Amino acid sequence: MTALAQTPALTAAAYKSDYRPVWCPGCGHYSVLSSLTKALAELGLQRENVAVISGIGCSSRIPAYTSVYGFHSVHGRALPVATGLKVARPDLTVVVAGGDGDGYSIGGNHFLHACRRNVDLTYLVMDNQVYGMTKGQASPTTPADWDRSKLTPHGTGVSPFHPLAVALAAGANFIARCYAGDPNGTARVITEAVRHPGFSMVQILSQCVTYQPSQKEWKTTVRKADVTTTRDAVRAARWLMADDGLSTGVLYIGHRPIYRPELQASCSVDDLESGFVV
Amino acid sequence: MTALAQTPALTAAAYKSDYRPVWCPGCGHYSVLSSLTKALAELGLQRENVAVISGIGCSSRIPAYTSVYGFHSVHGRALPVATGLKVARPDLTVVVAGGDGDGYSIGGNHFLHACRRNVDLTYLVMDNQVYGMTKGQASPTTPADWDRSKLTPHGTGVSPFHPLAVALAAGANFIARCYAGDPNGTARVITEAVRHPGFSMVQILSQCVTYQPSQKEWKTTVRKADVTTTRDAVRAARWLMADDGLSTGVLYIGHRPIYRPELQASCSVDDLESGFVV
Amino acid sequence: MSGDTVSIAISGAGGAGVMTAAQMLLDAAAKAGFYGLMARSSGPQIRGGEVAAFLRLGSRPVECLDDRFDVMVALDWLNVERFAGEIVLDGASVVLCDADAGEAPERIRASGAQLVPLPLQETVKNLPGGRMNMLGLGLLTGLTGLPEDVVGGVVAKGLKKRGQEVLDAGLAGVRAGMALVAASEVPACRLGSSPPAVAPRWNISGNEAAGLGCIRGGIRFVAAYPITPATEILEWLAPSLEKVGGVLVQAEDELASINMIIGGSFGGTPALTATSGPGLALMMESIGLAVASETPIVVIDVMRGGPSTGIPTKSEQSDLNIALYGLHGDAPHIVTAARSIADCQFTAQWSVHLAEQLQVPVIVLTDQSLGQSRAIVDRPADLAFIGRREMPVAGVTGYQRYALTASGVSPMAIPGIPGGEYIADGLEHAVSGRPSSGNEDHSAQLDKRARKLELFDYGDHWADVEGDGPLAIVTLGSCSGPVREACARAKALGIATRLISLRLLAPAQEDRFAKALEGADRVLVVEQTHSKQFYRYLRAHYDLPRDLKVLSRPGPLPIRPGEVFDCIKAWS
Amino acid sequence: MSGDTVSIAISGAGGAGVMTAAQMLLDAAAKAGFYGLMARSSGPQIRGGEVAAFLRLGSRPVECLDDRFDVMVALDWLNVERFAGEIVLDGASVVLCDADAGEAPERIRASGAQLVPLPLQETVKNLPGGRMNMLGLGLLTGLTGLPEDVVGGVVAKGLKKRGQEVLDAGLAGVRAGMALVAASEVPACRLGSSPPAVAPRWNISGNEAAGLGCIRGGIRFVAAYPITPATEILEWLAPSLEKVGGVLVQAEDELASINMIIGGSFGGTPALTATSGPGLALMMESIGLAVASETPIVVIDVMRGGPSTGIPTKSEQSDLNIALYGLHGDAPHIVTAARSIADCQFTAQWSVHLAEQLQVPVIVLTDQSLGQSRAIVDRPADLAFIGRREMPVAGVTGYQRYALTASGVSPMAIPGIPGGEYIADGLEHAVSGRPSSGNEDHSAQLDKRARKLELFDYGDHWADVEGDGPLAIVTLGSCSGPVREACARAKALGIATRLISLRLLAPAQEDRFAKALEGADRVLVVEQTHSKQFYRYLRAHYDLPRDLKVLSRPGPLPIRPGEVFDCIKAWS
Ligand SMILES: Cc1ncc(C[n+]2csc(CCOP(=O)(O)OP(=O)(O)O)c2C)c(N)n1
Ligand SMILES: Cc1ncc(C[n+]2csc(CCOP(=O)(O)OP(=O)(O)O)c2C)c(N)n1
Ligand code: SF4
Ligand code: SF4
Ligand SMILES: [Mg+2]
Ligand SMILES: [Mg+2]
Repeated sequence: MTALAQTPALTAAAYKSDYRPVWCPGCGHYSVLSSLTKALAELGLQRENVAVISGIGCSSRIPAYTSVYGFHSVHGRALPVATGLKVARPDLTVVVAGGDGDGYSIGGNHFLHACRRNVDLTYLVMDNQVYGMTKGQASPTTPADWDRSKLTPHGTGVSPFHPLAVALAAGANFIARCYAGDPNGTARVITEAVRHPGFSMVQILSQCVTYQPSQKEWKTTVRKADVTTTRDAVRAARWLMADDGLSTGVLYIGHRPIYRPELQASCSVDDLESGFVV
Repeated sequence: MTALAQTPALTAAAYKSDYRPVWCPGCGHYSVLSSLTKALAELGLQRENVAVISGIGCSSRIPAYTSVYGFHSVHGRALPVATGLKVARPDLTVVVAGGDGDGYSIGGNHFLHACRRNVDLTYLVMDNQVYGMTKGQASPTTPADWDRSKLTPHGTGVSPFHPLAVALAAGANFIARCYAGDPNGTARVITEAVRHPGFSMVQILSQCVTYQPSQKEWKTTVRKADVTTTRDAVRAARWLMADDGLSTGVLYIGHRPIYRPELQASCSVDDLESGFVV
Repeated sequence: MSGDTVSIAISGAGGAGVMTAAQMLLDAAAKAGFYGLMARSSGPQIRGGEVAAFLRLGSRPVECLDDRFDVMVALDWLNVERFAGEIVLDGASVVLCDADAGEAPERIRASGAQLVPLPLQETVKNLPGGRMNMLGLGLLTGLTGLPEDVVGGVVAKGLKKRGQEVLDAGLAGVRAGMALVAASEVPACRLGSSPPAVAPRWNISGNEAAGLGCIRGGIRFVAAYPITPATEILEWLAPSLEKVGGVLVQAEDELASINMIIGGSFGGTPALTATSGPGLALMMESIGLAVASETPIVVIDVMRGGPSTGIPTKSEQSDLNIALYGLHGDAPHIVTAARSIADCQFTAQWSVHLAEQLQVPVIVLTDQSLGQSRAIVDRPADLAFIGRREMPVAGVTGYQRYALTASGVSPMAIPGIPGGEYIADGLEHAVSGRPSSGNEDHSAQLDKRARKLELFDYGDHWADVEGDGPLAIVTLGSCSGPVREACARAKALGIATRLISLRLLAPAQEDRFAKALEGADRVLVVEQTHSKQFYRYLRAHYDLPRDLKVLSRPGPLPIRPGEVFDCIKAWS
Repeated sequence: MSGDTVSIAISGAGGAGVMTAAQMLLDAAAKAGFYGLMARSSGPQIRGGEVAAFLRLGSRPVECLDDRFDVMVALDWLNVERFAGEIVLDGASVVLCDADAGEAPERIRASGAQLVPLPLQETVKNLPGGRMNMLGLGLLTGLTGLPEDVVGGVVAKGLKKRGQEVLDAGLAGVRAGMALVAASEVPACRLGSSPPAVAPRWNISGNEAAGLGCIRGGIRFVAAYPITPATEILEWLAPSLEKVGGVLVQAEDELASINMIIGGSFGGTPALTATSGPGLALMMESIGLAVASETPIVVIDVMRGGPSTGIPTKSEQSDLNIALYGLHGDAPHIVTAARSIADCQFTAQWSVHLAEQLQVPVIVLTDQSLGQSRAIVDRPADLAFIGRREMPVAGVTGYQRYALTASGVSPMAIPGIPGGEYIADGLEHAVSGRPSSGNEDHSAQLDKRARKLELFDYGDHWADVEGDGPLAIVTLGSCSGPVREACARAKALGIATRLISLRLLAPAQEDRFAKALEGADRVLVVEQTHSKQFYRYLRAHYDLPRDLKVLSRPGPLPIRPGEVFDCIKAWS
């Protein structure tokens, strides 16, 4: 890890495994994989010093398609697994990746507390506004009138979750939105997010061509945000409350302290015993 | 239930049970109990048509001290229990009550989704910025430098959770803060919250005299908010992001549709079988 | 052909329409008066990967797949080795494949099956708008001898929404397939004569049957979170509940769904959730709340391969342990298991009845192989099981929610009943519901909660007991079909067995079990787990003869009738 | 006085300082060379309610409370009936109480104990700054004959932070108490002569001992969510870990804590969480993830009364089922149980060792009566158990995380090791870690995960086996103390027994158990559950003699040595 200069830089391709993804042809998650590996190359990280942690979902399959360390854990728990890893091993670069169902539905509590705790993690949410893996049910980001799931035959009737507004309110310090249709732009944002100390929230619009075919329209509707990155939370809040969910860019960078406990021994285990001696 | 006019109005005392609370003398939760029973009297509700649902914590003991229906469920799950009850029985008045630990820590995901789903519930969070029941650990709303728990001997090092800002970002439509030291004011807000259709979020500063004795100072520091209720979410967001957590009042009322599925049969069970006939 | 059934496998790329063809074949067989079963298997790709359909058709009800296949139709060879373990072929099997698709994979060739290459692609190319799967359906129509008009009717019904052109192409495909078979040397594989249909039959999946049983039992509130292979229960329930005045809420997670149904049931509405292993694990804390607060709920667990995320799309019975024992504290509850696709309805409906009657959570075990398979079955008899809760009357005085009754069941007040106001509690409590940590209250409530389950008369529904041979085969759930068939084969050889298939797993029925076992000197336990969970459970609760064997294997491959039969034969 | 110990109960209002006095008495006894045990009980009030301390002091190690109390000191009568079941008095007991506090409650009077009213309030009133509890300490100093200077030293240490005035008042109170006893007719209740202390002794609670064992075993990362009665483990660990270069993270819930430790352990740091029943229930899904992904973790479950929220402050052994069986799928893992306060250290340390060695989750069972009680014990011997994980070397090529080794244990790469990159997975997988739903991979991995636990040599630590009588008493956890004492009493009567106290509950040790049972023709199972969970588990896995009895009772009252002894006697 210290001998960084001597180890040769790797290409993006070197961060990919040779497993064939289970994804449908045209799925946005392929691009996210490309963006992630590009970012890792750009960052010049050694494979053994990176870990990609995920939950369960089509999106959460991503670690297996990289050649770094990783954990494909259980549905909704990617953030705590990653938090434990990073706190115990602050020397590693830890990227968390998953879907909107994994992150905002079953994983919502960890999302709230990860924003708040501010451990140095980069969280990539591959948001397709649907549960792809279980064949197309509404997720928290699904529009209220989407009626293509038999579970919600008249639509959910519930306003969609606004992940970035919640992230901001919960205390996140780096807030960005990307689009899988722009893999280079996404790679740049991921690079910036990894470099940002503390928790970085990156929402990536990543189309589900199978269960949300209308997301193909994102090609024309998604655009760069008409603001530059702000460091003012109130301003970011105002902007996000009015946002339509389709503008991309790094929207907010804050300056709260990061959570990184020292792991320095100051005494031996034997010394602990003295407290018990009669 | 239809014979409302004939049934005599009840006093606040009639909504109290004769069990002695387990609470410490001086605990803010006593006042919340008073405010709740006052509000029920003001609303003129019949006991059998009200249910108070809670999780686990000192605050969550509150249902047993009322004389209405109630459920003292498990830690963190008051909101889903209440949601199920209200959706299945829209005729009832359902109040949810609990602590900051119960609601924002273990219950955080349900909090997010209750705000979003907008079922007609009134949620009273008796916030004392500590886990009282388990003898004084930091909760999400505990100040970052509070070092009186052995679990976090140097303080949590984590910025406190801002429940009302998160509620707003998550889509809550009625957002208020009260103080247990002002039981009449709190009763008025609870009354308004119950009358508000949809999910109402009421944070009640309720001192823990045992583990957060400095909260006795709330007597002098808590004050009415210097704004009137807004119906503009962007304005509410701006105000909340800058708020110090000590001003009280109904801060925001929105107008999102409530979630209340129809429970009207349109066919018999036998009719369902026709789909299977060869 | 094993006895009176024909077993057929169809495989191909996901886009090839394997499932559509298989479903149409099943429908056509049903229309023609036959019974049948259809299961499916697919590779890891979310869409567009390889897929296989397994059918077994016959003139008597079919409860499981056969040991082997009579016919395989390979629309292409895409990753067909993935199904090697599932598509068992032998020298008597026939494999119809495309003459232009290249050589058959090694495993297929090694099976000794008769390979019949036919010009499939070529034929399809020459049909305007032709599709492989319709051609395949035609091949199977020809082979099985199903009436062309019946198959045509099914195709017409299935494709009519897609316009006349598509429909015509489909029918042309079927005819072309039939013609290919007629022109070839393929040995026929005819279905016998179809039995007279006394009453209308149903085409139903285990998941749908479970949903129907629940609604029949009285369920009107469902909260759930999607999970494979339970989702179809929810997909059927959501629109169906709506029609009968109920509702399904899609919850944010399983912690929410289990607690929502506890709330709904507290409000007096019989309530249910359905899930699979990982979701069930998340629900355990709150199922305990339902035990302690005596709130009736029903939880269907459609088991899949474990542990952890395991194998979501494949079957196993390995959630038995968690269902029986997965609650903290002493938490008596009921566990039932459905033993066939049709029985999913019976067991679900009975379970709702038990939950409501005994104010207790009931965990209903089914599995992927029941839930996601379809069968043609006789319309089930109407059942009298309706959830009925004992309640106090309005205006009751001195009401005590957790009163110590002889039966252990205490009348349960429902919000809206004046005088019944009480606080349901997961803390230990006195009879009133008031929290108590006292020794007497704890013992009295523990006794009461155990007593109500012990004293209840579950009648004959606790198990299916068939035959009275000296060798008893004790099994559960989806293993019951293969075991029943093995017993029939044994009987044909003059070997007398008895089948004991448990529907009620907990509470244990010591006396009934002992009676069912009377005169049996040997026991064979059949289950689909790795660690012999069912056998261990039986040991813990029942007296078993020393002479005992266990046939236990994990998923994903199903237990086949032949395996069980071999065990019986070897032991006779 | 039962044998060589003295049993003392102190009760009073929460504010009266009962616990302070009791702790000082225990400390003083320890300083004077005695062993002892202290437990506590309190009513439902969060603060200021009634509270009772139970002490047992003696010249030999004490592992459990006695059947009855020699002395009760009632500082007042506040709700003392609440403790009726716990404070067992008889005609030989002495109750010191305040002459002005009114009549003793009925239950106390009915016990036949000798009531000794003394002018307690009056005496305190006449001492400037006097406090009831210091007076009580004085009474007990007088009664037990503990040296005044030793008690004075303990009081000085305890009160010195609070200023000279408070200290002086405290010492005056002690002297006044001694004087009251000296002036009264109270029969003395002296501790024998104190044994020579060969080595320094410890004053430690079970929760602290468990924490120490974990750190000694190598735990350096802890994530947890507070819950009674496990919180003290965390309270001791948080500052202690910090000193040895580790860290404790307070998580948002138990779902987070269990997954955080999985992440920490994946990173190579031995990791732990501690909880109680409701929290354990929430963790089950992810403990399954640790099984499937072969990630070592340790989960301590300090059991309390169940089901559901149950009785959080009281002891029971009823989480046995969930610990053994609460995972979905076939999920082999290890379950251990600590059999005394001191053994919490041994068992915790050994459990860390097993988890790391076998890359598996270990659930360690202790309970409220061990965790929240303090004992004076000999300093435990140093143990050689350190968590050591088999790892591949840096630069390894063709690394396969889940390789099929003979032992079932595969070298586990840790991030930072080049060439070891792999994806840990809860989906079933091939040896490489790549997801696979194939039959062969599933079977191979299930076999491997079972094999590594079955083949490991757990040595003699699996159980304590003492004696070789024909009556074997099989028990676990905190029941071991009372059973051991009952066996000693039986021996004194010439009745030979053997004690088998299991430390390793799962995997079952069939051969070792059979060997331990050799020559025993009767078995008495002793446990603290309502539904005989331990007995059922033993039946499921071990061959037991027909001649078998079960002594099983739920909490909150502890199993007393006398109850076990009565069973033994009645059966001999
Ligand atoms: C505890 C649990 N509940 C439910 C599931 C089923 N499940 C698997 S993935 C998934 C949703 C995935 O959606 P998302 O995270 O948005 O990912 P996508 O497939 O859309 O990329 C669900 C509900 C599960 N595996 N575990
Ligand atoms: C699953 C579970 N985890 C932990 C606990 C322990 N517990 C009980 S109450 C509580 C915190 C209560 O804090 P809060 O909700 O703020 O209520 P307060 O006591 O402060 O009013 C905790 C952690 C539990 N009962 N169940
Ligand atoms: S189902 Fe949707 S999210 Fe899943 S792989 Fe296919 S396109 Fe992608
Ligand atoms: S501990 Fe705190 S919150 Fe609990 S009852 Fe006492 S004062 Fe109230
Ligand atoms: Mg998604
Ligand atoms: Mg609190």
